[in-house]
Amino acid sequence: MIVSRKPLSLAERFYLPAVANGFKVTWRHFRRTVFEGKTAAGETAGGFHPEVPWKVEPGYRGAPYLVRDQEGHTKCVSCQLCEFICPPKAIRITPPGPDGQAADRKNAEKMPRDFEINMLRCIFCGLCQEVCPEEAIFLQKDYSLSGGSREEMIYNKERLLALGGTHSGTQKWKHKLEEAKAQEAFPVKTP
Amino acid sequence: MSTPTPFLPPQTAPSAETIRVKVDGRDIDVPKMMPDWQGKLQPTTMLQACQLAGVEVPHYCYHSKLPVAGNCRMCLVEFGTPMMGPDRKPVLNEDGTPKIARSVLPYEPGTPRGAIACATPISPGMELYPSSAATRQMREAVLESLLINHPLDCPICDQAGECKLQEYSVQHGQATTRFVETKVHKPKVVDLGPRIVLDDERCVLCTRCIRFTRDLVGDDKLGIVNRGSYNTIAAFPGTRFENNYTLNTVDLCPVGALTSKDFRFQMRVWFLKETPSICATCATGCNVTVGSREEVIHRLTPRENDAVNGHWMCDHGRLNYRWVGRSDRLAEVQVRLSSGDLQRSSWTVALDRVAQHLRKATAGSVAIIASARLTTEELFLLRQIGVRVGAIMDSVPRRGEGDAYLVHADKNPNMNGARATGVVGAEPGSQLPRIIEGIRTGAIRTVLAFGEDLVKAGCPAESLGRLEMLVAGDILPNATTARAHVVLPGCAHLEKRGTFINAKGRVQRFRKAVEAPGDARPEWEYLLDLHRALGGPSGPDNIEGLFHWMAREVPVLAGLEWSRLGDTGVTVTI
Amino acid sequence: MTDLLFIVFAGLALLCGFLTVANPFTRSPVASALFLVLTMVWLSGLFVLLHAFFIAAVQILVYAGAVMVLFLFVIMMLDLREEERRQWNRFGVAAGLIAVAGLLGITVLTVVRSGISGETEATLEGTTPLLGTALFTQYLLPFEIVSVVLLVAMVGVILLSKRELK
Amino acid sequence: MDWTFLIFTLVKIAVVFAVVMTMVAYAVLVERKVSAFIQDRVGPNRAAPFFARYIPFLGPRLVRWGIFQPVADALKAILKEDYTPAHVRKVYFWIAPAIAMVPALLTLAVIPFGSQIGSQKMVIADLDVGILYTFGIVSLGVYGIVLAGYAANSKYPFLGGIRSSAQMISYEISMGLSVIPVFLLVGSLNLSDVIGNQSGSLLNWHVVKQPLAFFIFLIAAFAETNRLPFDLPEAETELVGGYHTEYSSMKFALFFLGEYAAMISVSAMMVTLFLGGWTLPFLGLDQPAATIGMGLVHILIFLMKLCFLLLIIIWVRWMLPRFRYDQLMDLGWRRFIPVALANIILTAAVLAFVRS
Repeated sequence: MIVSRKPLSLAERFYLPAVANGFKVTWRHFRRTVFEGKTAAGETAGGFHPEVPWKVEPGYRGAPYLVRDQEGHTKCVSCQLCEFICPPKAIRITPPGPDGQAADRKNAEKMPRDFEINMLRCIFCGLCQEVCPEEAIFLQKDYSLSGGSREEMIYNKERLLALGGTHSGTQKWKHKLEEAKAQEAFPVKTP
Repeated sequence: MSTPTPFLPPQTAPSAETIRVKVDGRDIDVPKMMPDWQGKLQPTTMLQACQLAGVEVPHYCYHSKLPVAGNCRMCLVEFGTPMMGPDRKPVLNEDGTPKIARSVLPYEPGTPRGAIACATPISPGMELYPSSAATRQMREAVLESLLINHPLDCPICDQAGECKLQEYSVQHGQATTRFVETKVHKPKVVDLGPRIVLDDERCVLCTRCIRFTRDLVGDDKLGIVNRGSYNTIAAFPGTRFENNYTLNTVDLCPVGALTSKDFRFQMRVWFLKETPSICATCATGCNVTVGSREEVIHRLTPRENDAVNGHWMCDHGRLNYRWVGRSDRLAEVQVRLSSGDLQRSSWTVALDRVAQHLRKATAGSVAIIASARLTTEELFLLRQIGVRVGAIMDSVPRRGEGDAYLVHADKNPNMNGARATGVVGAEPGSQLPRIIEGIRTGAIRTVLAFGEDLVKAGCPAESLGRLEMLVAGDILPNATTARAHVVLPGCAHLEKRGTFINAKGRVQRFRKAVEAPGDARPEWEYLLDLHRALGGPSGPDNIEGLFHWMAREVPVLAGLEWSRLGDTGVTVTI
Repeated sequence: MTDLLFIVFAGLALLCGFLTVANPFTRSPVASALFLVLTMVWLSGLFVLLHAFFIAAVQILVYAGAVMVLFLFVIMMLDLREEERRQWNRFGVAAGLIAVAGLLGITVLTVVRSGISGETEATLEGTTPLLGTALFTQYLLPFEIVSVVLLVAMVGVILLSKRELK
Repeated sequence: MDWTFLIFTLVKIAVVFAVVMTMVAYAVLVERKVSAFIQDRVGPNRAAPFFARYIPFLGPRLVRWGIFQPVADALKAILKEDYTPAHVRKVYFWIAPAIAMVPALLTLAVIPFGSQIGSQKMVIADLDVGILYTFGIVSLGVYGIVLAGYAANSKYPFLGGIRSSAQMISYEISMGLSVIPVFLLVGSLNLSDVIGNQSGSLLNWHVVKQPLAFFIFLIAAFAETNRLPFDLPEAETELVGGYHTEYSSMKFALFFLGEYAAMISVSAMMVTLFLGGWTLPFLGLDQPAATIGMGLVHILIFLMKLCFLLLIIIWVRWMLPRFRYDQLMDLGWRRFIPVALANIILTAAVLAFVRS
């Protein structure tokens, strides 16, 4: 359906009502701030950022970090799906390769040799968290990231794991191992 | 290779006689007989008919170049045959068309009964329903039972991204499992042989690997042990799976059970850029697909070409790619100063120096060693330069062991190209002793060595030092580049475009998969510059133009066009 | 003081004019256009020395401020590389020399024949009201003719820039 | 040469320059504060030198008002890395910021910012063609932006440069046409005469006599200074900063200062042409000052009027959204030029009628 536009009056063609309305709105806010002392931050948080820490709401998408499982092992298995999905290509995973270091928990065959996130590139979209099949990466609450150089803002695996903390999710590989051990049909080899 | 091996069955034409069948309601005439994996004519199967009709039938165990086993049941298709009356005449519908009896379970006439399309021959008037609801339901059921014991570990499985089980699960599978019992856990990370790792949990027991190594390679090492749910692929006790063709089973494996130790956990397949190319390890010239990411080559896989390598390639050629990314690659143009040191220079300076020297050189005092690892175009250009400066030319032959399948005894990928362009005579290497003698006595004062180490070819190292000018165009440093006056860094064939002519005279082109390091340029580019600097015609600037120029000049290649070579090449008579 | 300023302005105007047509450092048309702007600025300085303030201001306002901006505008839109690559054209050089020589001849001839000497004072004194009066009384016809010519040019441009005529 | 004339002129130049630069710095602060207030924020209230806290009572307030912010801004601009991208055309890239800055300052030379102190008229150069000089200089201001756009040698700056040249040329015409009626009334191009003509009564102010001309001039002034709603050459949201995308540090600051200096000079023009300059129609403030004190009061009056106009320009930036390019051109060529022309003809006709 085509909605035909309302023809503009002469005053409207010179933008006069728009100017008047604009002045009304801006004046209202100006008056409220200057004469009544009301500000957006003051109304909602009761103060301003450095003194009154900003309250991070649940669901906020801060910096993505890697998490460990309850036993302190790396959850990431280097599937590189997050690297694939990352729109600004901020994630870079170095796979372990055939003779790389084995995973630090039993039964999972691999973990990344290195896992880098370039926080300068990251746009905090959360697609890595969404795509991760292992629940190994989460957007956490850090909203204030800064560094002295570009290199410093590329977080490596150790740093991401240290910042990420522990996640209390299912331990898929551990359960599989226990299941396999219970069967005894084949000798269970743990890499 | 004169005798056909199981690898390259004779390319039999399908029979001229056709049968009319219906696929998804469309009439199609298919040949009555089609060649099987050995090239023998066999009755056409339902799967072949569907393929000819352009309808995909999912399958795991069937492979066009392997004996039919019919054990995965994934290709089940509902079908119907014309109904026969008691008088042995077809029963007709009211409109005169033959009445079709859908196949049903004999004891349960309401339930459709499928047939495995890979092993069921068609008959005249047959109707196939590869897209019907019943067919779909059969596939779902088969897939569900295949997945009963399959671990859902796609994130760590190297096959993810090119896994048939994954693909068909997406198309035909269910979102959740109904299987509530404990899965059977089978051995993981089984070391089958020097290049293969097996994960039995992921195996769907299609037996493609067993059939390949037993029936094609003739190295019967794999089998199935245990019963029922515990069926497991294994190497026979006390043996290892280690012939030269084992890695083909990794390609054959429709799931991630067999993985290559070389490529294992190296890179996810969806990141790989695939470039059609050619293996340059021997004169067979197997067609390959190069998988690379960000200028790093991660694997080679065979590319189908029934005239050269079928679906297969040897393990040795497949793993022969790491040298391309070596850190000691020649990446700088270098020119030797009067002080005797090699110094980094530019292409213009270096080529100028070579051209100036060649212009002054007298005929007969120049020798060109052109490796048969260069492309045909480069050999052609070297030949042009050689004729212009009156050089003695030859190439270095490389003989090794061949086998009855794909490995050729000639280890140069392009000796036939050298023959065609006239760089070598009928007997490659016949001029070499003369050249070496010339270098030793001082009759030859200028040597251009492209892609070959003269010291390895038999020339004493100290006599090279007496040369007025030694130009070495190579990829990796060697004794010759260490003594050269001008070092020109070149490209591996995976870093440039060009053609090879294989042992059977097939002209095959390859494309550029990765960038060359540093200053390295494709040889044909700088040889064109050098040829121009020596007074040659301005000529073409691109590989297509160069190829067409060569095709005009070289009688063997007469009439060929770059674009007509396609990805599988054209055979010429050398 | 005035003489000194005259030498400075005239010298700079000549230098910039030279750099406009034959810049030894660059052949970029943008540089040429900018030096032409500078030439005009120095020229307006000369006008000021002649007490012709109105002409001086208009010189900058119209030529430097408007016309040359449009020139620059067009030059930036063109492929400058091609211009930089262009070689000397014998015909162009000859034609240019002839044109310059002709203009120079006419100018010298006019100045000589007008009988103006260094002692002559400006008759209009350059003030705006006097200039206006002169333009609208004594020189009304040429003034109107020029404005008609400009109008015709404008109409012509509009006509030419239309893709198709209906 | 008259040495006293030279010395007094140099002193006037120095004082005007110092005052204008200070005003530029604090105009930026006002801009930030006003925008903050309009958007329910508080604006800069933290930058403080170490001694601020030792000043009783006033210290914390000065900090809260952001009085020291311009100092911090200036330090930041100077200390930032002055980066020249590899792909730019270097010579143009370096001279463009200077060219953008200079015309705005040159314009101030002919503005009578006060009556007189002693025997000195409070104007740097009392030209007979004052207004023409102003327009001539203002028209050169576009070169800075065009060159900046061209020098950057990348897409966004180039688009910004092209836009600005088209925009400034277009609005220069309506701006020039809009003031002609004023000079028809005055009968002289000298800006001191324009002020003299407005003395006596509030009704003599040209803003009352020629409201249409004032209106057009005001809007054209927005376009000439690249201020919202006509900041298409910069257009942060679509051209990521336009012509100064590739600039950093002090070079960027020069563009920034140039923009605010242009705002000040164009406001000064409006005060002179339409708001009676340094006069006020009571207490005898409309006659040239006899004492030094009165002379200073005149300068103060001028500055107050100037600040009022500056505030309007700043306020409008946070009030109206950016125009589309075709709307801008449409407004300039199809609305303001005809209206300005009609205004000229009308004024001339009325004047001819009255005088005859």
